Amino acid sequence: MKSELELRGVQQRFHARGVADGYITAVDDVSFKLLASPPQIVSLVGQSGSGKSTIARNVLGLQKPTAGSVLYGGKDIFKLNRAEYDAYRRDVQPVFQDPYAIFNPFYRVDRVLWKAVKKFKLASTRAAGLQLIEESLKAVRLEPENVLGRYPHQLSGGQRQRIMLARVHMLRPSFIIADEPVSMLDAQVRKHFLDILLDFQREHGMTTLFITHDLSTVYYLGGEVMVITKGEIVERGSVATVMHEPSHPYTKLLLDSIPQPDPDKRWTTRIQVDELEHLDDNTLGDATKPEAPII
Amino acid sequence: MPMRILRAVLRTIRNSRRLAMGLVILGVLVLVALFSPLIAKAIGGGQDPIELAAYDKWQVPGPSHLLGTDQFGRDVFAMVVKALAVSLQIGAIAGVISTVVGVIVAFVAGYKGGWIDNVLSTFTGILLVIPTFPLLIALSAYAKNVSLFQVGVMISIFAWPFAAKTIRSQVLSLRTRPYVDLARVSKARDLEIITTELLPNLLPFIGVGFASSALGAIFGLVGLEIIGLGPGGVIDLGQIIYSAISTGALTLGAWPMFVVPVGLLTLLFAALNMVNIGLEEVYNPRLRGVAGE
Amino acid sequence: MNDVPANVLEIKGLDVVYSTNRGDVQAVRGINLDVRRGEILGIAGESGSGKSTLAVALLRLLKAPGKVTGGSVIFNPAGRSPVDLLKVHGEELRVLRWSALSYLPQGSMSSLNPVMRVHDQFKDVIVEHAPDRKEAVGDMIPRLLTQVGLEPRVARMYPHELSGGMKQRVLMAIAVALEPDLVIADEPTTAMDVTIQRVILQSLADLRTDFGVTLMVISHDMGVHAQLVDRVAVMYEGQLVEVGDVRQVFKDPQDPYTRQLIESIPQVGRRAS
Amino acid sequence: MTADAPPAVAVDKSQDSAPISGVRAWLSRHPLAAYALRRFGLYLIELWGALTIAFFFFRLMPGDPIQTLIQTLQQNYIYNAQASAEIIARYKHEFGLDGNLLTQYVVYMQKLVLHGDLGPSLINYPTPAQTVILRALPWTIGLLGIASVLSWVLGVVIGAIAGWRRGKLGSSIATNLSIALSHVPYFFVALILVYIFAYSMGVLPARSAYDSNINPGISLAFIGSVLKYGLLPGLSIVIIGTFSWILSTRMLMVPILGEDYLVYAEAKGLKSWRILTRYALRNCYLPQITAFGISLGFIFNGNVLVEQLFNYPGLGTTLVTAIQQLDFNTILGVTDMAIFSVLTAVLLLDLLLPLLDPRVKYWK
Amino acid sequence: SGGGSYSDKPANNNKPAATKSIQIGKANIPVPRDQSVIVGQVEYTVFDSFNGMIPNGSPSGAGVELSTEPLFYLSFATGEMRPWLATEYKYNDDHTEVTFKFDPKAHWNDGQPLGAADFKFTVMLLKDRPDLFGGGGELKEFVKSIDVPDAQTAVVKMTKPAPRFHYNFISAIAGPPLGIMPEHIWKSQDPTKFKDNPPVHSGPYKLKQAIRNQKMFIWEKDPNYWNKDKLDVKPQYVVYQSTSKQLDQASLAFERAEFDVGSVDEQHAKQLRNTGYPALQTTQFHDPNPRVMWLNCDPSRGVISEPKMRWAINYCLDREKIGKSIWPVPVPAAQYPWADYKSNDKWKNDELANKYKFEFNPDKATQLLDEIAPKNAAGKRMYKGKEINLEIITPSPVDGGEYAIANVLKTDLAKVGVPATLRSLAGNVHDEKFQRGEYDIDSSWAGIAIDPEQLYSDWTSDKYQPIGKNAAGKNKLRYRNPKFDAISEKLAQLDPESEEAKPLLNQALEIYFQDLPMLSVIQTGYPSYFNTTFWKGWPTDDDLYEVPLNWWQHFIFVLGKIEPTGQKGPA
Ligand SMILES: Nc1ncnc2c1ncn2[C@@H]1O[C@H](COP(=O)(O)OP(=O)(O)OP(=O)(O)O)[C@@H](O)[C@H]1O
Ligand SMILES: Nc1ncnc2c1ncn2[C@@H]1O[C@H](COP(=O)(O)OP(=O)(O)OP(=O)(O)O)[C@@H](O)[C@H]1O
Ligand SMILES: [Mg+2]
Ligand SMILES: [Mg+2]
Ligand code: NI
Repeated sequence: MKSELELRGVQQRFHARGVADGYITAVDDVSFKLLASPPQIVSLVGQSGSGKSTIARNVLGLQKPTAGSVLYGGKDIFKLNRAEYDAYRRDVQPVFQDPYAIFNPFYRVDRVLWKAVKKFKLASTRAAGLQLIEESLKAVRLEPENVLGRYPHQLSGGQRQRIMLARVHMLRPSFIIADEPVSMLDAQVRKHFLDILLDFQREHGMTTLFITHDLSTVYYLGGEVMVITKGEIVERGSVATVMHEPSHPYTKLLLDSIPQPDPDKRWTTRIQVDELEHLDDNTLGDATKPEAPII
Repeated sequence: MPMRILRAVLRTIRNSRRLAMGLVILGVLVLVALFSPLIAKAIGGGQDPIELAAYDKWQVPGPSHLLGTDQFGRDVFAMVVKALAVSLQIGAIAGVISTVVGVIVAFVAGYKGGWIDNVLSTFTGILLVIPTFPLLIALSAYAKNVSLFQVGVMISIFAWPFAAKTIRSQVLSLRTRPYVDLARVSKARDLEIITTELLPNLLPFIGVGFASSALGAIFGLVGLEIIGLGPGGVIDLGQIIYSAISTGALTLGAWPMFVVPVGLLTLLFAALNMVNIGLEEVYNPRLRGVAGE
Repeated sequence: MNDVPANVLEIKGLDVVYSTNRGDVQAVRGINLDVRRGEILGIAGESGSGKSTLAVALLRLLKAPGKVTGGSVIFNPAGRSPVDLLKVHGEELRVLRWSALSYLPQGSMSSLNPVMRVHDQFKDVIVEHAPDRKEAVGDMIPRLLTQVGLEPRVARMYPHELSGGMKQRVLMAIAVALEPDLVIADEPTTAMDVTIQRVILQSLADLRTDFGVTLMVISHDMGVHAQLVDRVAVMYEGQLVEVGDVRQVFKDPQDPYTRQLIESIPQVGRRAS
Repeated sequence: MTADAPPAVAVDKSQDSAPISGVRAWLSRHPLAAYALRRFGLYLIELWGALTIAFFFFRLMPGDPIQTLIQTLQQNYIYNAQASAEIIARYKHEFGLDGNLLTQYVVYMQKLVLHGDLGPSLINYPTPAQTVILRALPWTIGLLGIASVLSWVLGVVIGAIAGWRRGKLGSSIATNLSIALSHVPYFFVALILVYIFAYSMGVLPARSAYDSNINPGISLAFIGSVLKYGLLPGLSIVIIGTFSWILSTRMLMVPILGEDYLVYAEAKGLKSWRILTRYALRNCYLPQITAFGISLGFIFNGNVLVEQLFNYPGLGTTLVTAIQQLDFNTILGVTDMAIFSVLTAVLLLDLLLPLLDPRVKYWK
Repeated sequence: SGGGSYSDKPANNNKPAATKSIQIGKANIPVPRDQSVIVGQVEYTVFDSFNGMIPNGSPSGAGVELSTEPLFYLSFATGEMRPWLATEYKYNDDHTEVTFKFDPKAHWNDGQPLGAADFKFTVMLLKDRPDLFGGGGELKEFVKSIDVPDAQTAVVKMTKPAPRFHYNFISAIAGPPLGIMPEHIWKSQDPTKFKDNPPVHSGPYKLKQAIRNQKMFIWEKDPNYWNKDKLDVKPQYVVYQSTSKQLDQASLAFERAEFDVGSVDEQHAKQLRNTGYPALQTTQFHDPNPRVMWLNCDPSRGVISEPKMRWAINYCLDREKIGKSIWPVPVPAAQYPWADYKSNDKWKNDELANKYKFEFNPDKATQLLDEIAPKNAAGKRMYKGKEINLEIITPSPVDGGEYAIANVLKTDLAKVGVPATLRSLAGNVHDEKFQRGEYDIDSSWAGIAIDPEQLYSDWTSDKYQPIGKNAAGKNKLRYRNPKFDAISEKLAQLDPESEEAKPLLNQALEIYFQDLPMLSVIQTGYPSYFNTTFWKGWPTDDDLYEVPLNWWQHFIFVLGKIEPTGQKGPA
């Protein structure tokens, strides 16, 4: 069975004293489905704090949702038997947001790769393992000799993030959960990175859940997109449709806020921060009023 | 893994002059302690130099007794050397036990969280505020025929909460690190995560816990001896100091009985502190290059 | 304005080196750059190209193991005689700071003292550099805050009570409190949501209009430069590869690296092939 | 003392979705009250736990206090005083030693909680232990309280400066001295001070708490005398205490120096002294306040031998005397007192902290 | 060996200048220094109560002794028995009745007369109150009734012969077992609650002040003292102060004449002497308790219950070394379990002592050991199939005298193949182990006796308790010997100095030497150190007119004999 990953009515609440009812709801009634085949790229966009990372953690089984369920191959991931659990772990792998904290500063970076080799029995001999690792590093355009044997602090952010990609390349999971993998990178490296992801989809048939707040990257990747705000998915569809005919005002705002790398296309409208903070359907109507009085 | 730790240690030492110096001093003290039986033998020249009435009492320092003799005619130099071994031993015993217990409790509490954490933290908090001195006496009066090891164990009972508290708060902050999540999705189990991901990063804190427990134990022992509940038949540095105090050695002019053990203990503290600070410097990137003076 | 030199800052042959235990890293090499009065100058370049190093060197905040090894930086504050920023020391430097040269730091999240109210963090620069205006503080702070789009009550808050965008704007208000000649802003919008980023960029543009300050804005995001600056300087491996009017640089990049940089920007409307 | 991290205010991740009652809603609307209430609850639990542990420890200690009485008596009169069954029964009851351990515990706690009664002291029979303790308490609070607060203040200030001016000679001296001396027990220093100031120079008294020519009371002469006599014991606590606070403050200070807000303050062109006091010091004294509460217990332990050395009429001397005579009720009473004081001090500091520290929402 | 001892004379001048001036320090007392004798001695805990019948009801060694008087004083220094409150005691022939005559001049320090009525009140009160300390016991056992024919005469009628009944009223050391209490004060009081503060006693001094925070008692001369003719004490005040446990401090205070009598040790005294300190006077005196080893004779303790084993231990005791190098001052070895006072010479028997000579002789010890506990193949001594290992305990702190003595024994025992553990135990932990018999050897002191039978009476089978049961006030040695029991029982009925008693005492002594339930080790030297800056005329080795110890009641006779030097105190 080529698997599928499904979120069904996932809700995640956090205990928070000092809030009116004692809880904040980070994710509310989110449902969607990721299919392993045909391989696809599904993007999840939303502003900071909208619940994107929480969904990623739910999908990865790092956090049990308060309500609803995450299903892998039709079964709740928190109720899998051993074999199913192994398959799930094998199939669903992350690329995390922060390329700095993802490495244990105590160890050399290759440990992450060797761990993957050992835990998932990718190679039977050391030599085979090394070959696999080098292959994967090359696939993400890293020179093995420049990375292997180094400590995390000796690598740049882009290099580190690519090591995570190499890990995924090696593991060939059906699903990559990539939580803002490019937010820390500059344009060139970012482009590289996105190309690698696209490559994974085409060459290795991996499905990616791509989480970001940056619509331009989403546009670059194409595929499907879901727009999330305040824990709820407010709009979904193919990138082309959503980008060209955004139906939700929030999507429109996001689109509008991308700084166009063209000095001739400067913003002509202004938005206000306090309006952003109370962003909902009512106020959003006039959030982008032209020539609104300066902040 | 051990190789890796060793390498990390070497790397660490290279990075801190203070750490290296602390380790050298510690090393010398440990060596002296290890060779103490031989040194004592050499001093005694066939006779046990710390047997009661081995020599005349209260001899001034001189060629035959480098640091003189005490009120029972024992060679003070031999006593100090032997006592150093005992003090280091008790420090090591209590340091190891309380660090191990403290680390385990801290990890269970910090990593598991929830009610386990609540219970363990409250218990730790409770033990932390009980003044240890009276309890130590009660305990050591209770255990019949205490040995050095048992005293070490007793002292550890009250030393571990301190280590546990410091380490727990570190575990709390470390366990939400992304690399822990990465380990989890790499199918690592809790125990493995604790030992391979968290533990190495806590080495400096464990070092601090170890050092303060060890120092606490060395002084706990002095306290016990002052009220006559120390382990039988051994002499430690604290006891020599105590006996210098109670016999009024200072006014007699028998300064070595006071100055030498106090000096050695101070050296020991300084070395342990240097190791601690060195470790912190090396492991806290922000302190790197900053703390060195 | 006639007697005021046209350039606020003239950087000549600036070299900065970091010494590490694996040899020296030359982070800034022989930079020559003029900052014109009243302009917004953008510094672009990929991560690690030396942008922040340049900024801290100008601000004289470079910490060991960094060291300026050569060059001069002539600063022409209005109403004062020109100084070489690299040669001033002690009290002279302290006086120059803020009233003539201020700084909008990268880490807005941690640049405000967490245990002081916003009000007090305003006040201490004023007390330090313009004691004669001490009485006016009460009026000044609300005015400055309103100007960056914040409510006056923000003055009574502690930093942790503010969102990232609000903090950044508080910093902006503090930066212009004494109407300095030059404000150096290091990555003022990195790690911010696109929507917030947009608001901040708008406010930055307003600073010039309202206070007439000269701005030097560092960012690796070409979009930011396109939206905000007048001129842009592109850095690559510590060197300046191109300086020019923002339109010229974007439309007709002279340096191959600049071209590469601009081409690799993902844009809505440009897809992976 | 090592630099303690401020108590990590754990993020509660429990996700129970129990219905919210009225009280809870009220509490979530008044977070400070909720925090205070929770903290107080914890205080009660810790107090109860510590008192209970202490009680059982001492009751499980071998040695019969009644036997101690007889021993004392024998020492006094040399001839064998026979302890009749009547004496034993009577004093067992008086000392709360009859019945099984659980009944003893219940009776003890009842008396303690309801009447603040610790039972009769053995060394001062029939004076109740609480009277003995209360008599000694002012001296200890005076000596220990002033000395530990003083050493905290000095240590934090010097430590902050040492961190601030790192690399300078004075700072190196302070740091290295602290490294060497911060764990030295108080009584070492006490001995050396006595040797210098009392023996060799003869300028300060080596024993007792005041000049017996002066009648205790609120008079200038008496207070002067108390200060003079308290100088040496106080100083020995202050010196070592200061060193350990210097060390831990400096360790806290150094990372603060790398903080962005200090760089920013420097860029603002503020005077160095102002940066130190308003930016650096303000950020590192808060964790030290928490550490201060915890350290009180340790100071108490260390103080015992100092008081003993100076024959100071405080709790430490009372404790040592009680221990030597195995005066159960007094030892337990002093222990209880120490537990109570340390816990209460920590509670007060913790309740104070949210008011001083705007950063952390303790109640979140 | 090395360069000599710390307290040696300075090498360059052989004769220290005896004129070295004294730097007088300011004693922390609230009375004029030149009118006061300051005693620096022990730690006090009780300050507001003087009722000796309740636990810690009264401080001891704090000068209460100066305000309390016995019926008779027995001076161990001179062997003299001095009638005091009573003028005489007289037994009837079968020792079932004893008559005390009181001094008609005697009165309490509140002016009320002191006599037979107070005596009767005290004895009758205690006889029926076993819940009071000093109550019950011998009084209950012996006293039937007391007649008071006149104010000065008390006739005690007894239930059975008790030739030692008057011992209860003799102050031989620190105080008599029973002190007389004033009836007019106590009769309306509850003796378990009453504090008797300020104490109504008799005696040349009255309590002026007890300062808790200074740990100090100030006693003032009673102008109306009843026995001024016989005893006129010179100091107006006697101050009892607790001194530092640190000898550094104590010896410095002594050097500055901050106290007149008390805590210095021999080493510092020697140093003072050798540096020419002019005001130190040392008076040698032996404690009535020799240091001894108690040996546990219970068979269940194994090898230690064998007399041969006890003799082997005896041969391992190097008394000479201990006396010379271990005890702080050089002291003679002890062979009898009592002090070497002249007055005790009458109990000695040199013939027996020679027959059972105590000597340090490891070879003889080895020989005896080989008989009872031969070594096994592994070189370990075995007794009844078990490896032997002795448990030595002592109440003395580590490095205290008794501990050190036991340590020497332990080392020498190890050399003949007897391993032992040595533990110093805190006060009552020690007592409990000791009284329950959970030890093999206990290194402490003998317990004092006016005559040997007083000692022997605790070693009889009827006072035996099995191991684990508390033998407080009973046979802690767990020694059982029917022959010895019979002798002791007979002795108990006899005046010890009578002719019938003599052979019995010899027989008992021989059994003691054969069985050695207790090993006397050394005589206990306790020199007294006096400062002659303010007061002169202290007892000396040459003129030991009275026991020099300041915590004995006899100290009032010293206070009656000394004279002020005229030295003025510091401003
Ligand atoms: N462990 C937690 N405990 C309490 N609240 C949490 C926790 N994790 C997340 N939250 C809250 O849930 C909400 C959603 O957080 P989440 O991290 O999913 O946002 P995000 O969309 O990933 O934001 P960003 O773009 O900044 O990464 C936030 O309000 C956050 O404060
Ligand atoms: N403290 C330091 N020690 C050694 N090298 C340093 C140090 N700080 C910076 N560098 C090096 O100097 C170079 C320039 O760094 P700088 O921080 O100026 O880059 P940047 O352009 O600001 O990059 P970013 O966009 O990531 O902020 C980099 O190669 C960096 O590795
Ligand atoms: Mg996120
Ligand atoms: Mg930068
Ligand atoms: Ni510490």
